[in-house]
Amino acid sequence: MPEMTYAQAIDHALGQAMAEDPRIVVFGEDVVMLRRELYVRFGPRRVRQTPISEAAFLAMGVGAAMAGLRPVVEIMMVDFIAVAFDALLNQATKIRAFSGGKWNVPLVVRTSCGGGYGDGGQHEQCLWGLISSMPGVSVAVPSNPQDAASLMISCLQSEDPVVFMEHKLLSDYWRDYLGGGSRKTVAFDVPENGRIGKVEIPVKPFPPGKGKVVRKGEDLTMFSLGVGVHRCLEAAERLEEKGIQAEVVDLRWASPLDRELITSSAERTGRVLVVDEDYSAYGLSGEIAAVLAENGLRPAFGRLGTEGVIPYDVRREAKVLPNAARIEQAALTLASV
Amino acid sequence: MPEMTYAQAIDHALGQAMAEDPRIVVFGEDVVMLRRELYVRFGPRRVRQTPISEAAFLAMGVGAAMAGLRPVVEIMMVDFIAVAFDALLNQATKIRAFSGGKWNVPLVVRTSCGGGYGDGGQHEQCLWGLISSMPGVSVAVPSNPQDAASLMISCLQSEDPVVFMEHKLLSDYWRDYLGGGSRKTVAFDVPENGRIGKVEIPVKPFPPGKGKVVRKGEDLTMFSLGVGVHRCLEAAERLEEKGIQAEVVDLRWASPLDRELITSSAERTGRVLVVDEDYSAYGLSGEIAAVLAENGLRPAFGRLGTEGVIPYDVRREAKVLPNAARIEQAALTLASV
Amino acid sequence: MRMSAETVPVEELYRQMCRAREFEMALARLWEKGLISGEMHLGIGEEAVAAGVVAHLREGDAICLDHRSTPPLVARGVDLEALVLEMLGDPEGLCCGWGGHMHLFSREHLACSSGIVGSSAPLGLGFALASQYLETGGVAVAFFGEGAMNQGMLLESLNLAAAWRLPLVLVCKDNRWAITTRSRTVTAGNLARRARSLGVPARRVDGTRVDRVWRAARWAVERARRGRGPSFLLAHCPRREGHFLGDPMLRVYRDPLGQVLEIAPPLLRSLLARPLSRLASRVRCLGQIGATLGALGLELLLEADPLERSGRLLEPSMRARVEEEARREVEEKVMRAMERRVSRA
Amino acid sequence: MRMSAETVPVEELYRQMCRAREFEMALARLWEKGLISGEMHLGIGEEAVAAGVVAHLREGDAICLDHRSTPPLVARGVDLEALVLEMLGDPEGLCCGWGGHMHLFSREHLACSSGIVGSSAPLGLGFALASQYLETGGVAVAFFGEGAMNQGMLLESLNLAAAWRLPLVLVCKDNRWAITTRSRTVTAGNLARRARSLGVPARRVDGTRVDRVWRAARWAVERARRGRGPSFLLAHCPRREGHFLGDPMLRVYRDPLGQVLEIAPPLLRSLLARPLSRLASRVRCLGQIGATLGALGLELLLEADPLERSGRLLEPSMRARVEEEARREVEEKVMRAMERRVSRA
Ligand SMILES: Cc1ncc(C[n+]2csc(CCOP(=O)(O)OP(=O)(O)O)c2C)c(N)n1
Ligand SMILES: Cc1ncc(C[n+]2csc(CCOP(=O)(O)OP(=O)(O)O)c2C)c(N)n1
Ligand SMILES: [Mg+2]
Ligand SMILES: [Mg+2]
Repeated sequence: MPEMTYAQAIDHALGQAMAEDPRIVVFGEDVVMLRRELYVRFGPRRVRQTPISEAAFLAMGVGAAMAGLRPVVEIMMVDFIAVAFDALLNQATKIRAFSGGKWNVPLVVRTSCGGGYGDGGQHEQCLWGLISSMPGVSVAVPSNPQDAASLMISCLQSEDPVVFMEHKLLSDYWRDYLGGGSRKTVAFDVPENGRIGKVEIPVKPFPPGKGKVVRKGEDLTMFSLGVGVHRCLEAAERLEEKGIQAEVVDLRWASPLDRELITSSAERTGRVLVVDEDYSAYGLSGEIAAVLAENGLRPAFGRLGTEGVIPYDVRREAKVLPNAARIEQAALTLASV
Repeated sequence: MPEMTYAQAIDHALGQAMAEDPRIVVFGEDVVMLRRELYVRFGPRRVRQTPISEAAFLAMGVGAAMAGLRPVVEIMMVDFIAVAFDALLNQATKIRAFSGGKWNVPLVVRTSCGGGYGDGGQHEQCLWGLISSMPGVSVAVPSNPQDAASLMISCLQSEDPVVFMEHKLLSDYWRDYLGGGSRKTVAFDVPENGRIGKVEIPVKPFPPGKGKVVRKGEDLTMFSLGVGVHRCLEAAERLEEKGIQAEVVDLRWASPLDRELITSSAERTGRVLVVDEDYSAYGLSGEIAAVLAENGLRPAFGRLGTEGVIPYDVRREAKVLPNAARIEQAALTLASV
Repeated sequence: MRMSAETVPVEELYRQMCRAREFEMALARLWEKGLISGEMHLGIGEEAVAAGVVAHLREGDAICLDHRSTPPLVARGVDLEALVLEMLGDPEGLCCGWGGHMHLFSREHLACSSGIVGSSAPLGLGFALASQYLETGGVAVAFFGEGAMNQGMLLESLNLAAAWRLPLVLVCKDNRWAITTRSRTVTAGNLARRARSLGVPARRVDGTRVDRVWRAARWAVERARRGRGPSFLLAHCPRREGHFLGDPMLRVYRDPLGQVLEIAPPLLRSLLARPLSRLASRVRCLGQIGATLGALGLELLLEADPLERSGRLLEPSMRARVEEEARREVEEKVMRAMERRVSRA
Repeated sequence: MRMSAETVPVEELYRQMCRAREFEMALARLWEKGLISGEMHLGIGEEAVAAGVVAHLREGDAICLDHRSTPPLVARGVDLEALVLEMLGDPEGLCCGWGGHMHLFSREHLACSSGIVGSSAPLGLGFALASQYLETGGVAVAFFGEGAMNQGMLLESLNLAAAWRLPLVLVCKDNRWAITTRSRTVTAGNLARRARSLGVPARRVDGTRVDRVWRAARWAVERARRGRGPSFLLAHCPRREGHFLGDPMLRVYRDPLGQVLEIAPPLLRSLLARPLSRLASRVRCLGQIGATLGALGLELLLEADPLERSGRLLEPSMRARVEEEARREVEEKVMRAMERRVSRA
């Protein structure tokens, strides 16, 4: 099992799949440079650079998928999907139903998300809640290299639209591009196990919608995604020192949610804390609360998310995004219930 | 108190406000005909027809609001907001924060929503959940003429972006346009008290984010919005015959939610049923569940929403959208807990 | 590029036009009876454009349609019974009753549609890309109205099709109206030039003359098939049944008294709303509304019916035969569909 | 329309250019020191465009900016200390540390910006609409890059501005690049013609010559002020500091060895990935990447610095004085901002 960075793992999985399946094509802005290794390996027909026309080229992905290709369409940052939202909301996710189940759209939207590097509120959003509120789309949010590789394969095998979200803080080239790498004067709070790790080769898919218990515990369960998982693990360590055993669940998919894992873990620990880098309201924490409640579970419940616009100032940003200290605090409050 | 239809009430309130405040301008597609009474009264400078360029003209609304106007921008159906989503997600709702609180965007987005007339899955969505998942925007969803008029005034007085959603099934001209009025051969299931009613004049605003108990009961609470409120009331009548006293809450605003009313009513009845014409997942029902849970309330909980794409076939459509029979059934199940 | 008239398959083209017309008139009747729900947009007036373009397509070619999708689907050979049943919301319909008239999909014909104005063009890019990539020699055709030419994703698509040299034919059906809006009042410049400036060669054509449409489309489709990239056809055609069935503006002509009694009183109230300032301006606005209605009425009177104009290309007896055959075929199919529906209900 | 050179306020224009340049160089140093976070896009190379356009604005005029917003803000007279403090994320910054370099807002100057490519144009429509409606005689200016000219909302905005005759000046800063993409490879047709076809009169101008920009902008702003509607300026200018600070493509030139050692091995692996088919094609792709880097390098070498070119319009001693004054002013402001920051930290 070779060691790879998070970004290498994704492109490795993509390369593996492209070598096997000639229907896979990749397009988006700047992909010749961003995916230069795939470009050199697979050529200009399969890795193609677009104009800054997200609305047109995301819908082009929908059409191409209907026509039999397996497009991987890159939206550089998930924030920008707003200009192309129609392709997801009214086309990609509707066509299986509209055609009476006769036509499907195997489209992978690859995008980056998340903050922690000081870009401010228009470039650091997560939006997995917003996207998951549409029926008909799956949303994968890997938190480490192995998951990133395997979830990419899962996405490429999906017969329906999926959004694959790469967390910028875990991806070396994004950290580098977005104001990091060329200077030694900034340091980001990058979770080591998210940044780099062993990846099994050949990469195998993980089942869609399945999360994973990444830390066992009896006193409360933390549910999270992406970088949040690492923040939870950090908090769990601290809580352990205080005699609290926190379970940490990496949901891996914002949609479909792993209802079984959510209910079974919550039932066991009796306390639930949702840690969500995305906006709190109308999001992951709400959906988890509803899943618990409609299954008749009544754990103590708390949630930590991003409230409102993410500030530019890195000091305030660090306080606004869920961090280990805030998680610890929230968990202590919950544990005392 | 004159009697008005739902649509008359909205335009009456808008006309009242336009007469008082010259900063209010209205634009969107076909507004010369759709708002012809306002057009004749206030002229072509204040009621202006746009090209089919939602992305540009919704963002134009943002700029105009920043420049001191009070634009009411019409997006014909909320489904179409997908092509203009950036103006909401990355501009309107961000600018107060981005400017350090120094600049605000008093923008009213007026749009229609909802189904029940057989137009199918791309034109009957509600999407109040999706929109409420963005911080920084309020969402008003009136269920009757008085509320429609008063909430329109509240929206026009807001210093920040609001989305005003007019339910098509309650609006006579929409019912007429969308395949109804000119033929006597179709009948829609239109709630009478939503369609027409008395309106206090001059119209006064209702406080933002405040819902209303529209029917008292002790056995369970139904929370809903728009047409759903009437479906709940219908179900509540039937439940009464079976000895169950259902409370019905018209939330009026999808955002901000009336947390106080939600918690106080749920605490009293101990059973909660969310009835939501919008998609179930990652929506209103989840947010309510989270509000309850984080307040330490553990009522029995159920939800009824739209699962997946709305079918074209009116018979299936009627089953998919929450109706009195489904609500009654769900309430009975809850009541037996 | 000009070819002699003989090569135009006029009979076949006219047959497709008649089939589309008969079919949509049947739909209108079903709609009036309340058997079809929702907004029903007919393509009556667009038959020559549909027939003239679709005639050049072969297996593996794709069509992406807007809210007036019936005529191209009929011309493309989609089963009429399945279409009727779909309109009725029947589980045996083309889309099992899930799509309805704004969302008709036939995978077998690579035909899709969408009610979001402008979206047919970027969806067409996708089919064109697949043809280019798989080297099938296939082309994609996107149909849309002149109102859609102001929708961003459509403008983006013109550029992208040109930049990538995609085999896409963009067909703009210019009926001058977008619902109640006269498109020229909100559209700057001219649409053919607009397409050219985005790198797409363009031709204008009289969309009521099927022979002309056919020739222009041959140019466009052949270009695409030979790998020479996208092209744009601007076809003028009338909007004979208003925006949708039951169009309130059309009703003013068809039921003047009823409509005026309904529309006029509130307008009068507006005219006289207090404070009674700016009366002159108000009168002007009222006049504007009248002028818009007037323009619509005038066009209804003056604009040619493509069936009339294109029918003249055939000699009368043949024309009558073609019309009769189309009428019978459609009648039969609709009848059979209704029977299937009833027998299962 | 041509005016004699004397009327161009060259000294003032050059002063604004120098202020912008000095200011951004100071920002670059702060960024290198790690005091400014995130992606920092400088407008170095765009100073003549900023100065030449903004010089025509007066109170009540609005500017809508993209991700390279500093030069126009400096030229517009926004307080430099507040700007520095904002970049540092300070509560006393222009936006209290909430906006940062991609989201700079000054209500007092009716200045806004956005990091979403293309959004400055439709925001500009709104300010222009307000001016038109309130009859203030104000105009709005939207700045954006040539890459943004493929974004749907911007194309829509051109049409809408023309259709409504809004007092909007659209300034396209054509630096030929969009991040790592050579814009001409993804853009069809020509941009001035594109604007014209959407109803907006257009002029091209050498964006390194502030006098020419000033003249073209006078035409555009005057048109708008007189109610004659929108106009489009296509100003060519160089991108001297790459896409953003620390641009990896630029680093190839500035630190060739380090970068090649980092980039080359994985590319080599791709070149030789099994199965080893299509080697020739792979070599060609590698060459393509090299060619893109080469084009960037060549432009860096060959393209004129607008300060160089515009500075020649002044006589040397005056030029030196202006430069010195700008340098001092900026140095002082930055210093004072740093002191304020430190004293409160
Ligand atoms: C994005 C979007 N905006 C608005 C609408 C509402 N709408 C439906 S058809 C139509 C007019 C379209 O005009 P045109 O493209 O000229 O087609 P026509 O109806 O004239 O055939 C409009 C505005 C829509 N369906 N989608
Ligand atoms: C809608 C959107 N898509 C993509 C991006 C990412 N992005 C930021 S700047 C940029 C290039 C813009 O090119 P251009 O408009 O020419 O401006 P320049 O950077 O050359 O000044 C891109 C693609 C974005 N910010 N917004
Ligand atoms: Mg039209
Ligand atoms: Mg550029």
